[in-house]
Amino acid sequence: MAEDPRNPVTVPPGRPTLIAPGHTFGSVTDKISSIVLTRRTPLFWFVPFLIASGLLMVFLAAVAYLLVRGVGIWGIKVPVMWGWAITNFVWWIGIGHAGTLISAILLLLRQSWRNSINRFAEAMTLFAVACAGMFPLLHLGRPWLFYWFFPYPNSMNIQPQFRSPLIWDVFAVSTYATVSALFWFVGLIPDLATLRDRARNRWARATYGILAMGWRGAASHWQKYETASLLLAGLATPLVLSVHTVVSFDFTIAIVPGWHSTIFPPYFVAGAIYSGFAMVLVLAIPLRAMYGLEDLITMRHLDNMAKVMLATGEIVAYSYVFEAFIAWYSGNPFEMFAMWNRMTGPYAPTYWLLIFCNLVFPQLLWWKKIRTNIVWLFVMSLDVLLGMWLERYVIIVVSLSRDYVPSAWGYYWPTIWDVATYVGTIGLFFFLFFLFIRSMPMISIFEVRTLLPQAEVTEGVEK
Amino acid sequence: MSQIFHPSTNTFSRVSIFGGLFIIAFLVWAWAELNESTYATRAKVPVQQPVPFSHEHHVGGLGIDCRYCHTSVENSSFANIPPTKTCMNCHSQIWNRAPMLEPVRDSFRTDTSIRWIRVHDLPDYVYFNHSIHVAKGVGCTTCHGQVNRMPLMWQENSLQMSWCLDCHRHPERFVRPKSEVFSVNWQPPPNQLEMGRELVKEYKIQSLTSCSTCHR
Amino acid sequence: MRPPVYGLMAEFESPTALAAAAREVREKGYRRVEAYSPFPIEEVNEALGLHHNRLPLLVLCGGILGGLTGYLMQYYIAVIDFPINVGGRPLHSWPSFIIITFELTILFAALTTVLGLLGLCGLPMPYHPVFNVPRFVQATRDRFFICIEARDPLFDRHDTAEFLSSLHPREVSEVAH
Amino acid sequence: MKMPGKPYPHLDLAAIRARLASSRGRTYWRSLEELAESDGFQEMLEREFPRQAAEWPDDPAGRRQFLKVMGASLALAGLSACTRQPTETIMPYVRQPEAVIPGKPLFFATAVPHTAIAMGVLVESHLGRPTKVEGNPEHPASLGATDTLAQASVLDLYDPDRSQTLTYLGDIRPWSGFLGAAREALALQVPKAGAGLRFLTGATTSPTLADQFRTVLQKFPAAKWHRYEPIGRHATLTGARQAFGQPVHTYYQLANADVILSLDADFLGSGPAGVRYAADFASRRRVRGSQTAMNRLYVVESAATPTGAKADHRLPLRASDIEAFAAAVAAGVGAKGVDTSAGAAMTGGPHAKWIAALVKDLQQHPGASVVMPGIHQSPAVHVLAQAINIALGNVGKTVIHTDSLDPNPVDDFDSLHELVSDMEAGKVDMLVIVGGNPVYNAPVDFAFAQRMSKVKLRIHMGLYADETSEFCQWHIPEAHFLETWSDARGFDGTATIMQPLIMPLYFGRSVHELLAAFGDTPNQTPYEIVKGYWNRQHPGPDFEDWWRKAVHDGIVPNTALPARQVTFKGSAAAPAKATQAQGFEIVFRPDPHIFDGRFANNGWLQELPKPMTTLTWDNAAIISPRTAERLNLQNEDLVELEYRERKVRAPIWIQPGQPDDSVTVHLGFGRTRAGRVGNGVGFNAYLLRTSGAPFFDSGLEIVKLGSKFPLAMTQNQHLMEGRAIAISGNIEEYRTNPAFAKERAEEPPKELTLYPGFKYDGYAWGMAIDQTACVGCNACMIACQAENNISVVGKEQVLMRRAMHWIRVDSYYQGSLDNPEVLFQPLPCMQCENAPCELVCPVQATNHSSEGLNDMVYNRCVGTRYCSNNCPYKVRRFNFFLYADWNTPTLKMQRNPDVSVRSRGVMEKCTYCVQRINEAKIDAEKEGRSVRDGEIQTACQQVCPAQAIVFGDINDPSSRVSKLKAEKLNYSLLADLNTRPRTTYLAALRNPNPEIENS
Repeated sequence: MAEDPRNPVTVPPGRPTLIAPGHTFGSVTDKISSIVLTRRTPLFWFVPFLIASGLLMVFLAAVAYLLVRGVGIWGIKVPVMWGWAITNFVWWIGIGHAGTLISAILLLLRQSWRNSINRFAEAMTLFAVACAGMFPLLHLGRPWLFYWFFPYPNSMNIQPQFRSPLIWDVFAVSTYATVSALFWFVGLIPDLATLRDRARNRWARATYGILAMGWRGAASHWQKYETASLLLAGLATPLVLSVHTVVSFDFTIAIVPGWHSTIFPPYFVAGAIYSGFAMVLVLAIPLRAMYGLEDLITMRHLDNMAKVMLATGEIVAYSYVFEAFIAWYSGNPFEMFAMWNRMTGPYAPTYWLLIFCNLVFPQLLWWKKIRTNIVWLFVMSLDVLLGMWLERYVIIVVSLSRDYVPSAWGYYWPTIWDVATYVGTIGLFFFLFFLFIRSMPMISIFEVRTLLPQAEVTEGVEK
Repeated sequence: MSQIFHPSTNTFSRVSIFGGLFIIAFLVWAWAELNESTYATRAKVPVQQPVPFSHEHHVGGLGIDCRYCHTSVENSSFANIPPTKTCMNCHSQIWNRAPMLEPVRDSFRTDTSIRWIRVHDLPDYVYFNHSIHVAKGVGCTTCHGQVNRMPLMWQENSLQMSWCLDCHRHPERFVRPKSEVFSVNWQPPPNQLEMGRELVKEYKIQSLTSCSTCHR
Repeated sequence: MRPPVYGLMAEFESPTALAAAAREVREKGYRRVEAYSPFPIEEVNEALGLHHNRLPLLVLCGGILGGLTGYLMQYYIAVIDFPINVGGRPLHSWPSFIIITFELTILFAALTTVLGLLGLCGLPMPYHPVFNVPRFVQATRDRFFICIEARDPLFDRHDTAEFLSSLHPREVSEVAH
Repeated sequence: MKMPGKPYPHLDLAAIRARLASSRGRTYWRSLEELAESDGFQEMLEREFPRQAAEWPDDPAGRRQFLKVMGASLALAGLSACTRQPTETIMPYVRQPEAVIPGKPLFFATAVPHTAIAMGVLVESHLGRPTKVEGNPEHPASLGATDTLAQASVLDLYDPDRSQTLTYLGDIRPWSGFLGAAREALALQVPKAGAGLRFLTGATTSPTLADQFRTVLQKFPAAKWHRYEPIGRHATLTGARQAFGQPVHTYYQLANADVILSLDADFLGSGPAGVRYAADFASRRRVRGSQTAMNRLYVVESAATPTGAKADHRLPLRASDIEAFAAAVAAGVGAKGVDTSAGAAMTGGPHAKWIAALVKDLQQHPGASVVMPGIHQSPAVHVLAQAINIALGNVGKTVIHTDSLDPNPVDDFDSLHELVSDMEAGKVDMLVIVGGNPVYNAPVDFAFAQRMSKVKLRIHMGLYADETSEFCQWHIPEAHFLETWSDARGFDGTATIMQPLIMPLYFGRSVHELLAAFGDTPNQTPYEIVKGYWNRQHPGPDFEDWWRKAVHDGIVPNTALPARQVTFKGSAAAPAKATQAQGFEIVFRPDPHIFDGRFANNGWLQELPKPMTTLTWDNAAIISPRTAERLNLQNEDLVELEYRERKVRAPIWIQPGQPDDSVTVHLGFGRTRAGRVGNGVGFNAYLLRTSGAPFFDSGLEIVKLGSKFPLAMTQNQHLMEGRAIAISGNIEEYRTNPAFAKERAEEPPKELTLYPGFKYDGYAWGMAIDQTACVGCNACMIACQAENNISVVGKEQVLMRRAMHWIRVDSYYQGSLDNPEVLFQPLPCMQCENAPCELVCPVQATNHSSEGLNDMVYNRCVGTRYCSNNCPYKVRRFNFFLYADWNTPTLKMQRNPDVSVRSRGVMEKCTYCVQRINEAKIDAEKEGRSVRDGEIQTACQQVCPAQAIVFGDINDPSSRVSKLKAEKLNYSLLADLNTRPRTTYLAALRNPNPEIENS
């Protein structure tokens, strides 16, 4: 494009290169929107999408059978009444933390590097929460009565019991889902407008047009828009911290040894962010390769995310150590036994694998070499995801399997249906995610524009 | 570029956003209404019986006491549906040829029960006991309505939990002197509340709202 | 009486140019002016004198409303509507009620934010005269526009056009209704 | 000691196949075609993913289930469709019986015959449907309590698998058809005075039946009446004959006994007099306040039994060594007229001190001690026991001799052997088998089935078309004892006239009718027969009143047999041969629940955990830990038991307290024609049982097969891990510090709370459980099941730890692995005042009643199962599938109409039988009084022989429960959690002999 002599493109010294040099407003816009507006879908999109759809079918089958027969098809039993279902719930919810965290907290902290990852991170959040939300419903003995969780005037004159953490969950998770969705959509509006204006096909234009709600980038709108984003960020920040706190209450409120612990809330939140960033990396690394987005999602982004993982990982590690210490220090025989049982009981292998995944292996992240090595990072992220799943499994199953009255001790083992339901939600997750990257800009175009050096107004405002 | 949308879409889009809220609100309201409706509760709907027995005639007209047929109302949870024998006590003498009563005679002859349709049908997980209510001064008509005005029997009230609770929470609003329990024409006096409060004391009526009072 | 055109629009190629233009338009005394850009530009806002807005106040009210709703609902249900002895806990177990109070505060506030944003911006508005300008599609890509509306008292179809072209725009065009 | 639980991870395809193949479980509740369907389904499953086997309750009734769910979801979609109920009809009486008040149950007195010995009971009847059996307080064998078999009998009545038609070679025939055939056959017998006619019955005490036989045998003098009980009183009888020269019947008055020695006798809660014995035994162990006197129980036994568990001193001995032990004791107490030489082995052996102390103790309590021989022991032991009792002067005081209950008793094995040889010799033309199942349970060496085939006309009458009827031309469905008139004698001779509660459901005939067919009045009804007999006993004008009273009371006045003086003749028995231990010893025992196999099709009994092992749905080869180590065997290892060239395959169960080198197998399993529940459950130990050694013998070989066979236990962990769960102590401990239990339980003070507690004015229900009294008989579990419509779930589900019993009896071991001290702890819902379960229920489905009950509202429950997770006692049960049977009509008839039948996905639990509480409260209110103490009995309390469970109003200081809770021994389970349980425990006390303790 023809350069205006009045404002030459100059990179001010010291400005971080979050975007590879050489990009212009036009080029980033075209690059990102072309992923959506391109005529033919690339093969590397179809293959994973089909696999995900297959898993989704597995999920539907598992759920159908669950509804027909009852939760007995799972491995749950007295005393382990919660098995994989709740484990998966907590795991997914945890993953669902990264998105909002990136877009909200990093926004407040003015971390401009977030601009090129927040969009798909938020989408990831939404889909993770969607998967998570399934489990509390599916694990009910009579799922068709789920609406009794909500207060509404009814002919029985009976309402929910607000002392139960499960009710807190209902409110926390639904609020979180709603707010994340709003945040995500508000963020999308300007880009939807871009797509509307770039789309050739008239249906596409109409659709994006409706969704864009007539956004035209007016300065007065931009000003309110930025206020709104800040407000949403401000609201989402305490929310994102509260969600996993509330989820941890499911355990801390109970008197089960191994559950009843005050360290859980912070430790759960840290763990959530830990796994959340791991999932973002798991998605980002292949994406940037497939769509050649290395110049938008740079090594620096990956490095930063790895650092966040490392930090949260250390918090989690600290919690593990202190959990054990307090169990010993409390002198409560049941607590001591619960911890000892984790380490040496029938489920000990799970516990030690968890320690390796979450505590030992990630220490490699201290080395920049590892942090900046795509392969290592990817493996590391998968490892953390596994570790965080194991953590919930250990907390739930191992604690329940041996609690107060020894005569009632019993050991849980998953059935094929537990596995199918879990794998199924992974399918659902990627199914939704691939639909998203095909139909929506996976990187926030307008926010990336602001990262370009040209975005600076170079002449003083005062005359 | 050319406009994608006609100017009218502005109005449409705004209306639809708020319209959505109204539609949801409407659905919720409809659901609530339906649950309380006589369709769901079957209240006020006369029930066709194999024999068109008229409480209006027998209770209102002839003034037969409730307990003549509903024998166990004072000492059992179940008020009892009279055996055919009870009908035949009279109808072997009067109307003993009425075609309308053929099912009764047939039942008596062949020793097979008449299949009455249940009018007041509580869910199986609800355990209601007639005798204690009667003993504590809850009149028949309080729940069953003025049967002496019912040519065919119908369910007077919704029989929903909220309805039960109304009385279990505020018995004083409904109790009557024990002497009046079986009188079908009894109407609450203007001083029902204060009388009620005294009866509650006198009859030691507890306001039982524990779940296991009715659910086991 | 409806003016023949919606306004006049000038197109620029850089945020700096737009900011400068905005300033001059204001200095000239135009008030019914709107700038369009593919991303937010603080300088333009200042130039156009856009400072505070009522959104935060709305959100505060929404939040307070949500909080009250949450707590009072729980109090009413647990203490007044059907007081039930649950595990020997007091009917008014305020510590347990805090969580939902908090969640509803956030929920209401967030909803107010978004609805407020739409309301204040007058969105959704899929149809708008500026879309009549063929090159306006670039406003969501890499072009910067400034539009003086016909409703402006100083607006004159000819003079205003002259003035705009004096700002070295890429092009000046009329915006039909 | 570690009770090996399920190995983890537990993945064993072979075992699962075996498991799938082995058990039918809940198919019980389904129709046959579904059963077939289910088999197909299971095989499919097994092929697809064997790991999953456990998670099928057995029979996915695919389509119906699916429709059900569609229904559910449609109901959801279709708005209020879920609130509208289907139309119901009411069918009133045509002529209403006077006694009947719809909605109020009636109780009728009758008796449960246990191997023909009566236990008086009152049966609850709702509009003509018997639903529940309770004890008859007037009856000496019951005193108001009952046992597992009596409780389960009502399910037998409604069992849809009972035989329902009279058949000849499989074709349905009318009763008259049978009568005709019988007449023809008898006509041929008349000339030879019935020389070819044989009757085979079980044991009987029925005066009427005996009388009928008398007449029949008068008509056919050459005919013979044989009797066979696989678990009969063979040893008792033979012993008595040897000792006294006549079939003296012996029973014991434990209420007068200070010292009791059991020689392999499992007398607590099992056997015809078990309930009474348990009551008397417990009555002497109630330590209250300063009343610290206790009886002392020594048990020498060849298998781990509840009686052994209650013993103050227990000595596990191989069954064959017990004779020597008895001889040693006899020698010690100077018993006359018996050869005690065999005792030398013992007195010289490792137990010398033990025996010495025991003998001393016995001698210190002359006339106040009892020595009880087990019915599984050799006649010689019985002779010795009699001699010892005589030597101790117990006869007439604690040991009562009477005439035999059976007018002319015969020895089971002799009698059956005679029949068999007659059949072999072709002397039998016509064999009438009444009630028994000899083809299944006769000693193998008799080869009964094959020899019976030599009989021309074979007639079998029984509750089920079983293994025996398969080999008979005629099968006649027998009427259940709740369906017909009869009579029987109790353990002390007290006669009861048994009245029917309901018309025969399946056109069953009574044994009296059958015998009448052989007499001159073939068409008499059982009523006429029984009443006729008693009329002859009590002629006179007042008979009608006498009869009404006798029937009403369930007791025929002064029919108890008078005590007799008998002179001891000394034993003709050869001295016990020194047991040369070649191979292992095999011990045959009746199953604690399905007995000799006759109750194999009873789901309640099959799923009822056996005492000690908590095994369900199977029998096992039970061995001691040491033996297991030596043979390198694990629990659930499949082995082959070889004994006298006969082999069976059995899974191993390692039982602490089992004597070494001795294998206990329970009889009654491995049925092939029991019904859908009982078929193919467990292995058939009768295949090893010979007439030569009906109860034990040595010479058993064990061959490990290498594969596993899963056993469904309800308790995997019998160690308390040093926690104060079931607290126990010695009487000395109590005397020095009565509050030792409270101190261990660490109850936090009531003030220790931020919030004011709830006030419970009015009633406050509570329960106290005396662990000293509890004999671990599990009767409470099955009584609860009957009262509260609790479902049977089947073996797979029990393996998944999904058994539904609301109350369970935990057993904990402490001490040595070889002879541990065992504690029983009945565990119902604790009804905590600060209930953790309620706090976490999101929908208020469980919360507190104004009287402190932890209510469970099934219809509100959505099934989050959070409450169960948060219950420290794990007393909540969940309907993982649709466990309750919504199809089989007869099973619906059994249900208690006062308790909801739970559906799928719903949590359920004990609520102190709230239906009984409400009933009593309503009655009291109507009479303008408050509920009397003892007016409300929970099902578990009512059934308990030892009266270990007491329920009542803890706000009433004078109530029994308040008094118990005031005892120093009283403590709360896991009190330190501050859940404030309404159910509390009295610590278990033992009264050991210091001389043995200190040695």
